[in-house]
Amino acid sequence: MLSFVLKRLASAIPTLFVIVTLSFFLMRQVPGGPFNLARPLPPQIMDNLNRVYHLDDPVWKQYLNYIWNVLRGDFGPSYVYRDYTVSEIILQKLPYSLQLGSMALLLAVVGGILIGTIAALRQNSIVDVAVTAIGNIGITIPNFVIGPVLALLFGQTLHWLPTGSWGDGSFRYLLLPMITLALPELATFARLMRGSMLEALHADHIRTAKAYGLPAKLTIVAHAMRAGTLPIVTYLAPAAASLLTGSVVVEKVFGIPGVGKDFVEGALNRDYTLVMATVVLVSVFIIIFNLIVDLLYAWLDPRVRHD
Amino acid sequence: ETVLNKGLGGEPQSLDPIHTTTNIEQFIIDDLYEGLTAYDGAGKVGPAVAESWTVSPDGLVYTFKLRPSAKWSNGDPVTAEDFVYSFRRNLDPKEAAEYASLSYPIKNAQAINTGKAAIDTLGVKAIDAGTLEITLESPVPFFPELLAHQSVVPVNKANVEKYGRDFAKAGKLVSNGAYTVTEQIPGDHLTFVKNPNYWGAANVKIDRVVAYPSEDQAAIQRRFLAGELDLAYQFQADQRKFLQEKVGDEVHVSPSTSSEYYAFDTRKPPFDDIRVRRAFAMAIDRDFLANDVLNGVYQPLYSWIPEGIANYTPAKADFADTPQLDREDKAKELLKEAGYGPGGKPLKVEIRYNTNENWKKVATAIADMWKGLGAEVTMLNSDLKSHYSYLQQGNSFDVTRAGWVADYADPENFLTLGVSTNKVFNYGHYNNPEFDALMAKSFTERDVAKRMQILHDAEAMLLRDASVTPLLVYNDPWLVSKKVKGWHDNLANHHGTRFLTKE
Amino acid sequence: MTETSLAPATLPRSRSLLELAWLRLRRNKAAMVSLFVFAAIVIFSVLGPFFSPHGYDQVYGSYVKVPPSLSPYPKHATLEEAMKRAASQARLQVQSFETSGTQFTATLTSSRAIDPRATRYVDRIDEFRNTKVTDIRDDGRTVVMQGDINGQYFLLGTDGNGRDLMTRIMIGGQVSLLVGLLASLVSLVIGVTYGAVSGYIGGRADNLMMRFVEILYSLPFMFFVILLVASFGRDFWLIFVAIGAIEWLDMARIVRGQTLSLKRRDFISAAHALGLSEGAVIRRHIIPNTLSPVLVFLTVRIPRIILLESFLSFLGLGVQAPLTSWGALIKEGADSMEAAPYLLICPAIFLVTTLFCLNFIGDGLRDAFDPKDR
Amino acid sequence: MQQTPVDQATKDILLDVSGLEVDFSTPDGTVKAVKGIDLKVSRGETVAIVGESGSGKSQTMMALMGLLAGNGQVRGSAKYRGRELLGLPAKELNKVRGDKITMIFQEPMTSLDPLYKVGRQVAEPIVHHRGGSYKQARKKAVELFKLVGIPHPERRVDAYPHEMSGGQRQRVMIAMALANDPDLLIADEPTTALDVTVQAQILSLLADLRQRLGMSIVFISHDLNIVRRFADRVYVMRRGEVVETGTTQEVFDNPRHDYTKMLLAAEPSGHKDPPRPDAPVLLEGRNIRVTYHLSGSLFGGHKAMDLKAVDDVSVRLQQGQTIGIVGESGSGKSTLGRALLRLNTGEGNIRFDGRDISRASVLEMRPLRRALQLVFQDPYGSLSPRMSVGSIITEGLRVHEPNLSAADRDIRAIQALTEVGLDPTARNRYPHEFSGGQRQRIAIARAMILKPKVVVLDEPTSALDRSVQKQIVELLRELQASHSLSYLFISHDLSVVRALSDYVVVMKEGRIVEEGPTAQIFDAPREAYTRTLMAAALGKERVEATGTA
Ligand SMILES: Nc1ncnc2c1ncn2[C@@H]1O[C@H](COP(=O)(O)OP(=O)(O)OP(=O)(O)O)[C@@H](O)[C@H]1O
Ligand SMILES: Nc1ncnc2c1ncn2[C@@H]1O[C@H](COP(=O)(O)OP(=O)(O)OP(=O)(O)O)[C@@H](O)[C@H]1O
Ligand SMILES: [Mg+2]
Ligand SMILES: [Mg+2]
Repeated sequence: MLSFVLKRLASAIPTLFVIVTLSFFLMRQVPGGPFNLARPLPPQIMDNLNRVYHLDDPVWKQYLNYIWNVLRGDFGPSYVYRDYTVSEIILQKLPYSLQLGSMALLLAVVGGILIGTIAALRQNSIVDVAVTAIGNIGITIPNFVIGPVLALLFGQTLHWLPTGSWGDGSFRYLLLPMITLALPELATFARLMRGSMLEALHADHIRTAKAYGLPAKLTIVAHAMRAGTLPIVTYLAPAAASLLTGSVVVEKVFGIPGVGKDFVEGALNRDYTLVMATVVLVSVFIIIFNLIVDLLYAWLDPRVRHD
Repeated sequence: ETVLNKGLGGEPQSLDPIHTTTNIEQFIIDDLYEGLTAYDGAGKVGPAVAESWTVSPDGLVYTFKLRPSAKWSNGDPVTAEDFVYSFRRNLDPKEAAEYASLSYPIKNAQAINTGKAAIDTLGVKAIDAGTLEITLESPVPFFPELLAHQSVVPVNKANVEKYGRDFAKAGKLVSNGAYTVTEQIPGDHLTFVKNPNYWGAANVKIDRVVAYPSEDQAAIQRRFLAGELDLAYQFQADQRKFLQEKVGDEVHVSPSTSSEYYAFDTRKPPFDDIRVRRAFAMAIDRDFLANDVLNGVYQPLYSWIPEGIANYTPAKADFADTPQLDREDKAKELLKEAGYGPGGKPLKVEIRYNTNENWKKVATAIADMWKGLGAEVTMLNSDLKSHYSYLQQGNSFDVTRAGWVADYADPENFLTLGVSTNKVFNYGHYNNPEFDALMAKSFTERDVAKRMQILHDAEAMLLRDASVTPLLVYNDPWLVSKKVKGWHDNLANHHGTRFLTKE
Repeated sequence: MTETSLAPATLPRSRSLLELAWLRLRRNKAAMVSLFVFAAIVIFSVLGPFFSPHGYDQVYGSYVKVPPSLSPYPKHATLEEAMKRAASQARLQVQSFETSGTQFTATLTSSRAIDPRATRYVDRIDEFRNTKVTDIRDDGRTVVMQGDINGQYFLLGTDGNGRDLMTRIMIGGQVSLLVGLLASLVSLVIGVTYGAVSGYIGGRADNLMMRFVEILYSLPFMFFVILLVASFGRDFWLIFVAIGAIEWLDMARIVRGQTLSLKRRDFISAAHALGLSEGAVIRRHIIPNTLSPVLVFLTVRIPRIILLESFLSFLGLGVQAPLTSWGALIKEGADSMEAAPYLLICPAIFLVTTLFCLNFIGDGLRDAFDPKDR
Repeated sequence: MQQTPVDQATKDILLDVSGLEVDFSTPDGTVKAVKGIDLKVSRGETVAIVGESGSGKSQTMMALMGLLAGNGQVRGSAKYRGRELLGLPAKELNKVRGDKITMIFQEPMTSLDPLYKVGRQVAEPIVHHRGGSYKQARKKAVELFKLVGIPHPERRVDAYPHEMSGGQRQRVMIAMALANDPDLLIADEPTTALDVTVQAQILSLLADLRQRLGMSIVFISHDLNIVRRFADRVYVMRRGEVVETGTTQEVFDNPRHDYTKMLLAAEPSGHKDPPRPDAPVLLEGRNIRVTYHLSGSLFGGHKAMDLKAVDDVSVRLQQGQTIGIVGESGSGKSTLGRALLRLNTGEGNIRFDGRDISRASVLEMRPLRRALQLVFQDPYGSLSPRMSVGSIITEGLRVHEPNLSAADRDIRAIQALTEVGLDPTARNRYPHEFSGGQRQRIAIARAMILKPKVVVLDEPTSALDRSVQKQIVELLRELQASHSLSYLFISHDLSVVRALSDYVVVMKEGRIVEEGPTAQIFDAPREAYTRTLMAAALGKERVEATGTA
């Protein structure tokens, strides 16, 4: 197993390299640069900026420079947030995203699995329909609606919770953003779980467990749910990566100082270095979570281990 | 301790004055720094670090007397040397300051900034610790206004040299304004506390400012309504009525020195024909845009330069007072003359705008109005960078949306957009030698009234030729809690916290 | 039960798998009702605009953001105000204004003689039409005008530009349904095929193929879209390219995971033993057995895709105004959810209902393709 | 091992089934699987249920255990110690199931959870019903594994089901059923995948338990020899009804119903002549080796090792020949069969029809597949769960006779189903809706519909009653005679092997211990292992001889 992990980690290096290279050139093909502001800059000043940031070099040279700097751990300065390097920005914001994201992930996974299981066990009953309905609403109503509605209701109207900001990072502040962030994924997990649970519950070995008088709980948890979570596990990697790297909408609606915003704003601002850093961040998350998921999958399903 | 919670309306991009470009940073700079001149609570420019100044008769040499009590937040006095350093830094090509061009009127500034002259040739000199002398290339009547700009406030030399690029970070920054920054969590908040060394500290009533950068206008609004913010910049344009019903006079909208306009590409048909441009400009019902489509945060604009600039009366478009229906008739006639419309050449027009709900609504409404002229109108949106880089590279288009916010309150700042040599801002490539001549003349005219008349004529010419057609003027929307006193709506949109109090 | 030697003709037909699934689906009430409702929404969106009295891009200057109403606009109370507006455009004063039924009579005055063509100012606004001068007095300084009140229905109200929301929802529905269904179909086909092939081949190929997925996951999507716009213009079909390019990734991972366990099962060996080609094994044995999560995931993704479309239009891809989509309408509605909640609620109801239908259909299909589920 | 018949009236009745009916709804109408049967089991008694494949034996048991499939419905009554089981809520039922009543499923292959180690699965009911920790239960599992004759029990408790041979899995099920010393053991074909020696061992184990604990057994079997030796009373079922019942002696000695008579008479008989010596060698495997890598446990435990499932085995199959492969469970028979058809990662040299296919690519193998067919030991697992039986059977035709129209394919499917004794109306049903024996016949039909040249038959008749078995055997013979097919016949049922094959290979621990013409192996075995095997089988035959006398 260790060798498998090492092999995968080794293969991550070329993967990352390809990602960085493709992203770099993709980015430079896009019209507009970091200094094309709504308030246009006079050409002389534009020249100064391009010179200072080496944007007047040929792209291949910029690329080599970039790679060389990255190899030394320097991701460069941000073109927009002029006081910071992108490493500073990411390192400063990531912990917030990670904290909120991991809470949301936990909620989504645990909640999704529970709800999906309950729905499957009560297939076609009122409970099932209700769960499906809630799930559907969680998926269909976009977070840019859910978030404001929650904030309006619990913050502005009822004054139970703050309408935004990280505050002191206590649960009161995180509850609404966490729910908003988790809801679509929770619903997705729940729907996936319901489907795979239904299938798992029909397996013959569940019949065996029943024949041996194992209590429903044990049968469901140990035998059906283990098989039932398999599709969820695969979806876990992208879900985790996206939750942990935050969401621009949730961050904006609730004023969370996370990195999620940088993905969108970085791109809109053509903040090349920041975008590259976010790309690397996402790929690292994706690669690590895919690895974890593959390990988890093999752990859950011994039949795939010999691959 | 009095704490003011403030919604900035966006994330500041830098606390280093020479790298700030937007009014979001301006709000911060107003609290942290103080230039030679500054805006007061009512938006008027007056003495600040400079107690007083004199101008040489030829209008080229300004001598500033610095306030002896002006101090940095570390207690050091603010000296003329600091200003020399800061001006030079702003113009140093290696710094690539975005607003360096604003200081180009200073002697040798442009040459320095373009690397053609040594930095110490700059026309800024410290006569002694308390006296600063600035020499200009040519007279600039609005020079004191320029000096109140956010890009020319002083920075502390020792501080900058010690920390380099990091100097403007919370905890490190040494500033000379009413406040110092003690904490910055990007994306969450900035904390300013009162600077005890500020010369006017005695009059500063608010001890601490927590500024939230939230850029989501709906979120700002919610936070304000929930009582989490005392002061918030920008709410959604079309929510004005709704908010007024809710919080009444806590809603403040006041006109700004800005212009929201459409530019026509004068280089190719159909808009190379002045008649077509005029027809299209006439057909726009600006009242409908302001009152119904955008619901109140914008006002209709018929002049190129908005109202409110001292000593200046804007020139109105000649059709401004004609009823809309008659304008449309006139427009149709003009088009017919130009050979377009029914029976003539077909009119296919594409409106470009950068993605934004408001611009979409405006474009939709205008498209509908132009359809009445028999034009086939399509719309095309792209993200802000794509939009502006497309225009700034001089690419061709039919009609495009653009906006202008004055850097300083002088008509010249608007009219420069129509100068033919201005390749970057003059999107429609308006080229009228007469206009250029008027503009050139305005720089040499020392008499204020005459100068304003020249500019007025230039504006009228610009409007007549309709290479651009103004649509709306933005009203700066603020939500100001009843608890906050001392608030004055003003054109310049400067609201230093030191002028406010909170109950 | 043995030793039957019936002639084929008297035997029940051998049904195809699809037929069998359809038989089971037909018994699923929720799915059938959903199918019906879904069809209704499709018909509403596709045929609706032909029957709507309003164009989707028709601006009614007098009715900006009017709330839904079952009675026609203009509302009685606003008429006089409207007349004053029209009169002031024509530089006239309103002396008196009366209505009776769908008719109005207005007396207008001015200090100079009134041009009878001033009726067009009245006709111009949306409230009135067929205005005629019926009497001229005071040397033409007073005129009496009569005309019809132009009653119009806006059942779901109008938007911020004064356009009929219902018609816009119809048009938006066409776009969203097309994008949602087609793009998810694209991602379904690519994702399922890719995932099944990757998992099935396994080993090195699988490793490479999955790394490729990781690469696509990580590329900055927004740049991809902006570049797409910049280099290929704004072709509607690019939406499918853009959405398809990312949406299949999750699907591929899910299918691959399922395939990894499936391929160890005996029936796959059996299929090999029969000499099925690899493609056929994947098509006939692997894919049908991954159907359950695939169908569920698909129904979960459709709303996401519909909303993604509105994000693409933010970047300049997607439908251009004045065309619209449900995603765009919801986004617009969300901006004024407090002031004009119906702008959000109405399109959202359509999207949610559609999704509900798709979900029940999806569940129904899942059950129908799961022979153990009866 | 002869049992004295027990007078049921004197014993208290443990299980009392009356008027039990089971219906299944299918798209083509209702299947009446059980049509009102009565059945009684007393304490300490062994009741055998024999009968036609598909007659409802398994479903009767499923019904009373509350385990019917979703489309099934039960009516009537089934009382355990006077308590009605039908309609009992799951909670109550669970107090009985797995503790007082345990069940060995007919298809052990699919009845185990593929995601858990078998030891853990055996331990689960122990912990649940008897309490204690998993550690203790695991110890008990090891003991039980030893008891049922699983080699290396210490290690095997940590194996996953897919790592075990068919017989091993069956024994896991048996171990599981015995774990809690039940009152009533329902054993549905418990020994089909076991070789005779192990079979004998298991049966004596059951007999012993019955003696010691007074356990009652419901024994469903097709193996009349075992039934005769083992059961006190017999029920004969056919088409969902009990057609005859009585003590073993009565039924066997004096069958009244025609079906029973036919069943008893239908012994596999005859023998096969070897092919002409100059018949071409069709399939030849030389030095076949198959190694499984058993990974060590993650946290210590045991080390990784290689298991030589097939170790240097060579076979030559001539045209028209039938080679019987016998040997203890887990000796590598199935693995060898698969290796010869290149369905696993075997090494060695394989020639088919004079062509070396040991390196042939998947693509090159494809056209040959038609000629090389396999009937899997686990028919259930080898049938695609989401395909209807009709499409399963005709799948091969799609590949190898692509020009056949759908209607023609359907006719072929009907033919094939009829040939194996299945009702062709069932084409639209799915594999899980069939009985064990029916599934086995579906698997046979799927292989034979292609008219292959070589067929590897892995326990093809283990779930078939004598009458159907006879039909299948006849079918195989007929096809062989008319098309001179070659068979590789893997079976534990020595009487069928004897009747069908002309050459026998005996395997043990992955190697061939003895091989030769059938008569020689059966009559004059040389190796000790073969002798014990034969002894067990012949012992049976001796009983048979005395029985029928
Ligand atoms: N889920 C189901 N749906 C429809 N028919 C079914 C289903 N399960 C079983 N049957 C039918 O019920 C009948 C009885 O099946 P059962 O499994 O009891 O047979 P059996 O006597 O155990 O046969 P065998 O000896 O082959 O195992 C068979 O004809 C089978 O096809
Ligand atoms: N995938 C696997 N991984 C590890 N071990 C395996 C695997 N498959 C089979 N084995 C082992 O290989 C040996 C041979 O298995 P095989 O199935 O060929 O036995 P068999 O002779 O067919 O037995 P039976 O008569 O019980 O079916 C057994 O010990 C089994 O446990
Ligand atoms: Mg059975
Ligand atoms: Mg075997």
